[in-house]
Order: sequence, then C-alpha cells, then structure tokens
Amino acid sequence: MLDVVNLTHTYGTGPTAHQALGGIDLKVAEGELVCVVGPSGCGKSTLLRSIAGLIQPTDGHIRVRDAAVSDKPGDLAVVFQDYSRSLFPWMTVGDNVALPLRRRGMDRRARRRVSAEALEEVGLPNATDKYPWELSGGMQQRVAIARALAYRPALLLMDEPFGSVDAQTREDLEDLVLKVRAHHRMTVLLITHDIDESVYVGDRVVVLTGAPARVAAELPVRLPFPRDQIATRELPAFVHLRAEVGRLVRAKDRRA
Amino acid sequence: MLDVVNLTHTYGTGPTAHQALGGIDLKVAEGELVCVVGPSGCGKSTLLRSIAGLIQPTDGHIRVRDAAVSDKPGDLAVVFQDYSRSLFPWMTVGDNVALPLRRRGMDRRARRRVSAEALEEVGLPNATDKYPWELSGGMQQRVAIARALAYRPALLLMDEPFGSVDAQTREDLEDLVLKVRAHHRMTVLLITHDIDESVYVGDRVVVLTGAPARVAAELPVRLPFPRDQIATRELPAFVHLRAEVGRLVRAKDRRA
Amino acid sequence: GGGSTPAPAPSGGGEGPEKTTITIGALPIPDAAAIHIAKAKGFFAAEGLKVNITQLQSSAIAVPNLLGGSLDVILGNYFAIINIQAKKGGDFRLIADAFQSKPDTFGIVAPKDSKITTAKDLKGATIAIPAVNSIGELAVGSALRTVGLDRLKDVKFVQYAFPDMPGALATGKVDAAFIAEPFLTGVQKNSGAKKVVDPMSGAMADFPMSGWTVTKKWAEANPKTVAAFQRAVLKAQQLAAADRKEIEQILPSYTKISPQDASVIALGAFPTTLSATRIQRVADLMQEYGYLTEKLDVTPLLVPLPQ
Amino acid sequence: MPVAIGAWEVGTRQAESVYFPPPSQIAVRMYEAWLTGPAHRLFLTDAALDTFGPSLGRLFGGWLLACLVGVALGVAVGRSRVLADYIDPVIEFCRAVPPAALIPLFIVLFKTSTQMQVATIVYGVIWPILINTIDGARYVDRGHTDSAQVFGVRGARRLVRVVLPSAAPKIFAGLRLSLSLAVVLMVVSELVASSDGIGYQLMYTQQTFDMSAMWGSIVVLAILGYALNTFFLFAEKHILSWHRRARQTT
Amino acid sequence: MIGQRVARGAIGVAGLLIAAEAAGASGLIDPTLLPRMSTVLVEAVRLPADPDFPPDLLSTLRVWAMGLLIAVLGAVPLGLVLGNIRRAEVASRPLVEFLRPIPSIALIPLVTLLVPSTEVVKIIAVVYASAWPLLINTMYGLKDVDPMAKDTLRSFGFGRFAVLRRVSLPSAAPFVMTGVRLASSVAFVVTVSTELLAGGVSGIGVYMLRAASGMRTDLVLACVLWTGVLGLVANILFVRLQRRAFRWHAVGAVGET
Ligand SMILES: Nc1ncnc2c1ncn2[C@@H]1O[C@H](COP(=O)(O)OP(=O)(O)OP(=O)(O)O)[C@@H](O)[C@H]1O
Ligand SMILES: Nc1ncnc2c1ncn2[C@@H]1O[C@H](COP(=O)(O)OP(=O)(O)OP(=O)(O)O)[C@@H](O)[C@H]1O
Ligand SMILES: [Mg+2]
Ligand SMILES: [Mg+2]
Repeated sequence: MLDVVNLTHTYGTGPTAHQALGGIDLKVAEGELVCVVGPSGCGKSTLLRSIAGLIQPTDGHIRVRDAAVSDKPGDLAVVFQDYSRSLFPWMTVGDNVALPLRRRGMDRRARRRVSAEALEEVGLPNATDKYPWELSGGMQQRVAIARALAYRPALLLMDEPFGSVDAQTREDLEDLVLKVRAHHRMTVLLITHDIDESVYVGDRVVVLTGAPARVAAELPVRLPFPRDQIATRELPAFVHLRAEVGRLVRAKDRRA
Repeated sequence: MLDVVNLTHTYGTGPTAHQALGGIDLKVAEGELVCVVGPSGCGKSTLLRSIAGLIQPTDGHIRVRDAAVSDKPGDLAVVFQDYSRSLFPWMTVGDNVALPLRRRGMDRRARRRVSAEALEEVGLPNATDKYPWELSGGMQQRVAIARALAYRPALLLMDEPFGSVDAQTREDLEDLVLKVRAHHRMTVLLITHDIDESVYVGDRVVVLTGAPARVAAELPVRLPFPRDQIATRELPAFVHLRAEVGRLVRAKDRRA
Repeated sequence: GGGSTPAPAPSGGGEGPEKTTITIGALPIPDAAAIHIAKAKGFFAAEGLKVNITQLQSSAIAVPNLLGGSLDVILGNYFAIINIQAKKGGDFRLIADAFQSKPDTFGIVAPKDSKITTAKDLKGATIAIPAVNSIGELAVGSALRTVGLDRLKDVKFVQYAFPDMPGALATGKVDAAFIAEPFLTGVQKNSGAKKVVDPMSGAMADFPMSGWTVTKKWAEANPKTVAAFQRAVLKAQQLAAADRKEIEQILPSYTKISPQDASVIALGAFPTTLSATRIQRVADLMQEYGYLTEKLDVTPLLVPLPQ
Repeated sequence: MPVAIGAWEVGTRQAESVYFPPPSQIAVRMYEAWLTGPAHRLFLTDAALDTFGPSLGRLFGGWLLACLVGVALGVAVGRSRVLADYIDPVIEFCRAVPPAALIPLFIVLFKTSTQMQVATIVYGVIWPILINTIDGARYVDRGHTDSAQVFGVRGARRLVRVVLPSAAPKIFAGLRLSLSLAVVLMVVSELVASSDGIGYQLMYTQQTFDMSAMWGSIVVLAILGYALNTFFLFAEKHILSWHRRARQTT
Repeated sequence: MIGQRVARGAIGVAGLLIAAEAAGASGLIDPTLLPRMSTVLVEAVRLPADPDFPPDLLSTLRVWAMGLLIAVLGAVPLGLVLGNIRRAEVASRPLVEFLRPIPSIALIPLVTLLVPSTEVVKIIAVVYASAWPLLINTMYGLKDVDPMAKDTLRSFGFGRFAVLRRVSLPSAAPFVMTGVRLASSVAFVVTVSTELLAGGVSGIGVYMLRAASGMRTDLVLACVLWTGVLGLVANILFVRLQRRAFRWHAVGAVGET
C-alpha cells in the first residue's frame, strides 16, 4: 500500500538548512495500522506531510498503491497536528465535514447525512450548525477526526489526533478508529506521543529517532482483535510491549 | 490568592446562547498548584480565560490577591491550549519569549539572557533565532511554556501545556514546573487531560463536569515533595488517587 | 530697475516696479506668444521684471490661480473673464490685449466623407467644442445663426480637448468639431477632414480672444509693475504684429509645434492697443446670445497702456 | 456630522465668498433643481432624472465590470506564481498610468461614448480590487490550503470554498475602496464626450460659474458615495459575518 | 529563480508592447490618429535627452514623494485609531464617506483659490486621494488580526496601546504595505492628472500639455510610458521592502497552485 524508500527532507538551503528526515524506509501493507512514535521535533510531522504530498522529498521516493505521490493527492485523508488551523472558519462544522465528500460523488442530502453521522460518532451530535471557533479545542480536534473518517479514505494519516481530548473520549476515539478501519479496510498511519496508545491501536509500532529522523526500531504488535480498553491493557504482552517501546523511545537522545 | 465565586459565563445571546460555566466556586491559596480535569468541551478553557481577564463573567466574580480581575490583568502568565496561534510569527522564538519581560523592566541584555535560559530549560537551546513556524508542534508548545516560565508570574495559568510533546519531554516539563513553582512560590492552575499528570504535579485536583461546567469534586493530593517520576508514581497513595480521579471523571456524563 | 519712461500711474513716486518677480500663467498656444518673445528678447529684464511662466491647461483653472495668488498675471480668455466678472466671481483688470482672431484661425470641420458640407447641414449634428459655455460655443452659435439655426435646439455640444477631436471625428462620436490652429491644419492634412465653415467671420470677424489679466487689487497695489509689464508686452506685440517670423520662431520654444507646422498654420492678430470699443464687442455679443443677463461696461476694467 | 455642517455654514457665511456659498443656499438650490418634480416620481424633476440616471448606469456598469474582472484576474494571479511572474509588471505598469491620459486611446478604441466612459471607470477603479485580491488569494493560510489539497478539494470548488472566503476580508477592502473611486471616475469620464450626468453637471456649472449649483453637484456626489458605502457595509456585514464573529475578542 | 522572474516579467511587458504595435500595424488603431507603439517607444527612449524633460520628471517625482509621505504619515496612524476605537470609527464614518467620493478635479480649483502655490495644491490633491487606500487597508488589516495573538499579549498585562503596537501593527503590516503600494500608484496618477488639469511650471503632465499643444501625440504617449515605468520601479522597491520586512508573512502561506 505505502512504500517509503530512503525518504530525505531538508528545510531551507544554505547555512540555515535543517535536515529533518535522514533517509526513512517504511512499508505499510494494505489495511495495516502503523503507529509512529518519537521525540518531539524529530520529524514525524514532516514524514506525514511528505506522504500526503504536501512537501516534496529532497531525496528518496514515496509510492502509494504503486503510484508515485505527486501534488495531486491520492485517496487519502489527514488529521493535522494543528487541527484548529485546518478547519475552515467560514463554514459551519457540518459543512467542514461535508466539504470533501463531494469527491465521493455524494449528493447534498447524502453529504449532510454522512457528515451528521460522523459528528455523532465523535461525540458532537449538536455541533453541526456551529462554527469551528465556537467549539472548544478538543471539540475542534474531534471535528477534524470526523472529517477524515467520514471521507473513508484508503489511507488515513493522523498526527497526534487525540492530544486534546479527555481520557474517556480518547479511548472512545481509539476504538472508533479501530472499528472504522476494520469495517472499511483502511490503511492507517498514526503519530502519537502516548506509548500505551501506540501499542493499543497499532498492528506495528515504528520508533523514530531525531535530528535527522531515522527509523530506530519496528515492533510488531501481536495482540488479539477485537481489542478492549480494559482487557487488552491487562494482557502481559501489552504490558511488556509498552515497556519495550518506552525503553526504545527513551534510549535515544531525545533532544533534537 | 485566587478566589472564584459563582462564576458564570454564557457565550452569545438569544436562542443560540450557550452557557459554558454554571456557577463555579474555586479558591486557590498562595503557592498552591491546582490541576483541573474534566471532559472535553466542559468549560475548562473558558474558566481559564475568565481568570486571565480575557472574557467577562456573565455573573459571579473573580478576585486575584483581593483585587477584582478587570480587563487589565494582574501579574499572571498564560500558556494557551492553541499555543501555535499564541506565538507571534513575525518574531524569532527568542523575541517571543523576551517580549513580556519588558513589563518586568529588564533591559535588552537581561531579556535576552532570561529568554535563552528559559528556552534551554524546555530543551530548545538552539531555537532562539528561529521563527515559530520553523519549529515542530511540540517545540512551539515548549516555546509557549518557556515564555510563561521566564515571566515568573505570581499566577501561572496553563491549558493542556504538555499535550504535544513526547512522554520523556513531558515528564521533564512536569518536573520543571514543580521546580520553578517551588523556587519562586508561584501559584499555578493547570488544565490537563492526563489523570496521572494531574495527580503527579498537583497539590489538589479539581474535577469539573460539563454543560455547563460545575465543580464535581476536589481531591487534595497528599503526596510528599520532592516528587519523582518513578518513585512517586509507585506510591500506593498515587495509584489509589489516580484511580479515584479516573472514576470521578468517567462517572459524569462526559458528552457536553 | 529700468524705468526709462516715466511712470504713468497717478500714484507716482519712487523708482522701479513694486514687485519685480511676477508669475504669469498662460496656455501653450499662439495667443501667448508675446510674453515668450518679451522674455526671450529681454524686454522684461529691461523693465526690471523677472518673470516665471506657468503652463496652464485651460482658462477655467487660470482664474482660481489668479484669485488664489499663485499667479500674478494670466492670459485671460475674454469670454471667461467677462463671464466671471459679471457674476461677481472676481474683480479683474485687463492690462494688455493679447490675441484676436483672423480668418482660418478656427474652423468647424467634418470628416472627409461626411454629408455635412455647409453650415446648414449642421442641423441635428453633434459638435465637439473644447469647453461648454465658452468662446467656442459662442462662435459656433453665431455661425449657426447666420444660416437660421439655433445652437440650443438644433445641435448638441459635447466637450473634447483639441488633440482628441480628430479621433472623435474619425470614429463618428461627433459629426463636426470646432477646432483651432494648429489642430485645424493638422486634421485637414492627416485625416482629410474638410472645413465646413469659418466661425470667425461675419459678426465674429476679427474677434478679441484673450488679454493679459490681473486682479483689481493687484493692479492697484502694483501700478508700476503693471506699467512695466505693459511696456514689455507692447514691444513684443509690436514685433509679433509686424513679422510672423517672430512667432514662428518663438512657438517651438514653448509648445511642441514643430518649426514646419509653425510656418504653415494660420495665425491671428496681435493687437498693439487696448481698446475698450473692441473688447466691448465680446460683452455685447455674450449678452445677445444670453450668456450675460445684463449689459456689462468693460471700460472700467481696462488699465490704459502707458503712452 | 452636525458639527461639521454647522462649522461649514458659519465659516462660509463669515467668508462671504461667491466660491464658497453656505450649505443652506446650496440646499435650496439643489431642492429647486432636482426635488420639485411630481410626487409619483419621488419629487424628482426631469433634470434630476436626466442627470442621475445615466451617471448611475455608468457607475454601476463600470464598477460591476471592474469587480468581476478584478476578482477573477486577481485570484488567477494570486494563485499562480507563473502567471504572476508574467503579468505582475504589466499590472504595476498600467496602474500608474492616469486614466485621463488614456482618453485619447479610449476615444479611438471604443465605438460609443458610453463604452468609452465605462472603460475609463473600469480602468480607474480596478486596481484596488485587483491588488487586494491578488494579495488575499496569494496568502491563504497554509493550514487551509493543505487541508483543501489532501481532501482533494480542487479547481473551482477550491476557489469558491477556500480561496475566495479566505481572501474575502481583503477583497472587501478593495471593493470598498473602489466603490467611492468609481464615483470619482464617473465624474472624470463625464468630463469628456458627455452631455449628461452628474460629472457633466459639475463641469458645466463650473464653466457657467454657477457656484451653488456646482456645490450642489459635489454634495450629490458625497451623498451618493455615502449611500453606496452604507449599502456596501450592510452587504459586507452579512457576507463576512463569520469573519467578524471569529475575530472578535471579548 | 530571480533571473527567471525577471525574464518572465520582461516577456509579459514585451507581450503588451507587441500587442499594442500589432493593433497599430493591423489597422485596428488608425495610425493617423494614434502613433504606432514603436514610434512611441523610440520617443520614450529619446525623452531624457530633451532638456525640458528631466526637470519635469524630477518635479513630478518630488510631488509624488512628498504627497505619498504625508499621506502615509497621516492616514496610517488615523487608520490605526479608527480601526481600534470603534466609537471613533462610527463617529467619523459619515465625514469620511462623504469626503471619499469627491473627485480631486472638483476640489483643485477650490483649493487653488485658497492656496497660493501650485506645488502645494498638487501635494494636497495627492495626499487627499492617496490617503483613502491607506486608511481603508489599515482599518481592514486591523480587523484581520488574530484575536488569539492579542489575547496573549493582554494576558501578560500589556495595555491597549502596547497590544496595538506589538501585535496589531506587525500583523496588519503586510496589508498596510499593500495599501502603501496602492497609494503609491494613486499618487502617481493624481500627480500627473493634476499637472494635466492645472498645469504648473514643470512636471510630466506639464510636458504632456506642451506636447499636446503641438499635436505630438507620440510624445504624450511616451510620457504615459514613463509614468508607467516610474510606477513599476516604485512598486519593485516597495515589494523588495515588503519581502524583507515581512518574510514571516509569505512563508506561512503558499503561493503555488
Ligand atoms: N517550515 C520549517 N522550516 C524549517 N524547519 C522546520 C520547518 N518545519 C519543521 N522544521 C524542523 O524540522 C524538524 C522536524 O519537525 P516536525 O514538525 O516534523 O517534528 P515532529 O516530529 O512532528 O515534532 P512534534 O512531535 O513536536 O510535532 C524540527 O526540528 C523543526 O524545527
Ligand atoms: N467563542 C465561543 N462561542 C460560542 N461557544 C463557545 C465559544 N468558545 C467555547 N464555546 C463553547 O463553550 C463550551 C466550553 O468550551 P471550552 O473551550 O471552555 O471547553 P474546554 O473544557 O476547554 O474543552 P477542551 O478540553 O476540549 O479544550 C463548549 O461547549 C464550546 O462549544
Ligand atoms: Mg509534529
Ligand atoms: Mg480547552
């Protein structure tokens, strides 16, 4: 599905140039959910933006379903880290979620219905007619998630999507992503700082090290499905794996 | 230090009005560190903005050091939830941190020194001459924290300040806040979604319920100082308290 | 100062002009030739006057400049000066005559293939004039009246600057144009436009066009300067009246009229006297055509030339 | 405002200049000339209709045309670096050229006087719209363009749903500037080749030295500009309500 | 990069000139009425050699610069006040909106009556006309400031004025700068138009008057080319300045499709 080979990215040129990605290799199979963890500023968002076709690699290449990534994006959706800036303030929340659905060939009514359903799923049944700036931070983040999920992309990229919501909502959203993924066979790449989360939702955890970013380790997560917030987290394999990931993240010089 | 009495806030008027705060009473003593937890969208940020004097209460009142909060706020600093928008894109990171220090009557050199120190403390020793948009999300968040800490306010208000950083950095920052607080006898009000964190750094945890926000419970945290990321978290009292807070947060209807 | 002739003003006393530096406003047209000749030949300097010449685009803007004090002397279009004087918009003094029409200095022209060939054909036509309520309108009105047409009922006037008139004629935006030299020669030569009628004939033959104008206040405050100016301009007028070569030479220096064009265009007359009877014609004709509501006596406006 | 009018009245009465008649006299003159018509025409006289009608036609024709062309071209140039490279210098060149200096060109280029006048208005008022639109369209927030791109919002929809709303505050500044500029250009365009309209009236009364009537024309222009601006702000308030509310701090 | 942009710009300008020449050559524009672009270009190149022209050019530039400077110094602060204090804006709006549509053509004769200097009259006309884009763009720029940025500074206890100076002004600055660029060309247009209308001792417009009086339409159009070039050069300088001062503005956004 996704094939990243020797991906390198350098911001700027000359003396102030900053190499963010230092040759990343990553393969994600169809339907897989890969979690990416790594220290702050190591280059996770840069990786994600490259895959989304928003920035051009300095070197290496990215193929999604065997097609090179160009600026005409494939069938993907992104939940940005800076979610509040990714919502359009001139549209209601419902319109924000419905906007991309036109590409799915839906008529007006279908778009409204799908958008309302997605908002309901993220716990915002009454927000449809509000504007993004009338919502709290966590609510805006959930709108961004709803927009991505409603779109039902083949590839879903999420950059710390649950950072601004409370613990309970976070768990619900984790389960929601698992459910939608299973239902629609989406491929998901999820960046997170929460090590428990990476193990709980992931099929695989990729650990990055910083300055410039490289893949430090890849750990397959061999936990049974369906996962359960209480039962899964109590499994010895879970406890073991999360300690392992924690060690790997901490082992590296974390300051970029 | 901080005295919130029957604080009520309603956004907008007429049929679309939304009551965010439904009469909040809260007292914070000089030097105390109070953590506020509560479901997404319940009104935490609204509470914080009211205390900062950025929005006017619809009812009730707020006194900081026995002076009513007016639109010219007292000696306080805020780390906003939407940190990226609170940094000024036309200034370097160093200047962003140094700007408020003008009010401290520091000269140019002192401002630069203090700003560099604060950036060093949050793990960004090399970012001084960069612009905010050249930094990653987590790095921007740390700049916002550095700015607030460097200011050494009597009252520090933080809205999910560690949401975008990795686990290791998060722990370092928690300890940094504890250290600075002890050193300068700051009063701190910290909003967080991480229940462990609220128990680890707080002297007291305030649990809010939503729509409109009310204080559901207040739990004193009787854990010894100095706190330690490994030792403190292993204490039975810690484990017990965090379970207690978790239950309280989950107990309430979390959907606003 | 070079007051070689005794000061004529009754106020008398003292040597030399009161104001030695004067600013003159004039249009870049043949009418203004005298001051340029006077300046070039040192007539002003001989009178102890230093002159600055400001280029103006129209008489409409000249008057506010004079009243506001930016200019001391302007080339006043008699029609405009008398009109404003009558309406009490200013109190003027004419200190020298400048220009008078002669045959072929103005013309009403129509495009080459136009059906308009005589003044009679102008009935129903749209005619370009440089300004409404101006000498041009009066002249066209007079030409129309000789063939029994009325300027208010039978034609429509629209405003175009002289340089734009050939274009307006060629594209059919107007049927005819009241046009002055050198454009009159130009449009006939370049576009083959033909002259329908010479409006400066009959009642308007040898019609006074413009004169050097100051305000009453300024004239009273600076009688010797006025006299010095009059002497200098008079000398230049005499040269101009005597020999058209003088004008042909000076024209290219303050306009962009080429020496070749200057040698072929029709020139008006440069009067060497300041005659109340002559200028009264303008006021009377304006009254006859309804531009003035009552008779205006121009005699008090004239500052007699020094002998 | 009443203070300003009061000061004007007192000032002009003191000065007693024919050129600066007091506003009361201007008002009387305006009333006689334009408002003594039959009731079913809102008391407008024939003179008023003959003067205002053609002027308003040219004004709106020119302004709307300038809006259309300005916004369309502005968005194109703002969104395409390549196009901008090619035509930026041409735009910068053209907008420093006074419309009055182009009248000879317009006379030759356009068939009728009305076309010529509308062209003059368009040429004169398009620049603020164009420049502000270019700026607004060029600097769309990165978060917004990125979102649009990854969700495949492209082409016309991207223009209508993302670029235009984002540039709207700037476009509106340009539109507001150009609206009163259109009034000015309407006057300029009526100085040449015209035999009706408020600008013609202004020039005619100036030439005939009818000062209170001339001031009457100026006052009409001022009122016209004020009225247009009021309508404009009203429309803006509705179209940009999201912006106003998102941007207000309380 | 820069080289490519200059080349493209040159191609754009050349295209315009060629189109104009073609209009003349093909007979779309009658060459007896308007000279061909090639003729005009030759005259435009020759103009600086005409001893009359350089002083005229300088005089126009002087009026332009003075007028623009005064307008910027006056209108930008006024825009800041009106954009910040709603009550001031509402109170002054009628006056501003009554004044804005009054053409300088109507005002010039009246101002001439009161001011005994043609140069000052021109400067007043320039200031009057070029103040509006500055005022409106400043006001709209202020409306567009992110409230979060203002809140940040307010929360640190900075007063209204400090917020205006340290947040509103820098954040609105790029838009104000656009206003300056607009005002700059308006100032050129008004300077030359005023010279055309009111005349004067010198100025490009005065040169055009003289040229028109001699049926030298080619020279008139050559002057038009010069005003265009002056506007272009002034704009290049302003854009340079803008790029330098507001790098953060351009980087935060994308320009490509
Ligand atoms: N526009 C830019 N210009 C220059 N440098 C940049 C830019 N964007 C990011 N960087 C640098 O690239 C590095 C990686 O940034 P990136 O945003 O990918 O980090 P991240 O892993 O997402 O961090 P975080 O977890 O804090 O969001 C950082 O050191 C940052 O300073
Ligand atoms: N500007 C606004 N206009 C209208 N309603 C608003 C506005 N800002 C916030 N609200 C509403 O007020 C409620 C509380 O918002 P607030 O931002 O205080 O929540 P929060 O507790 O900070 O949530 P989160 O944890 O998601 O940040 C929400 O329901 C939100 O929709
Ligand atoms: Mg990131
Ligand atoms: Mg919040």
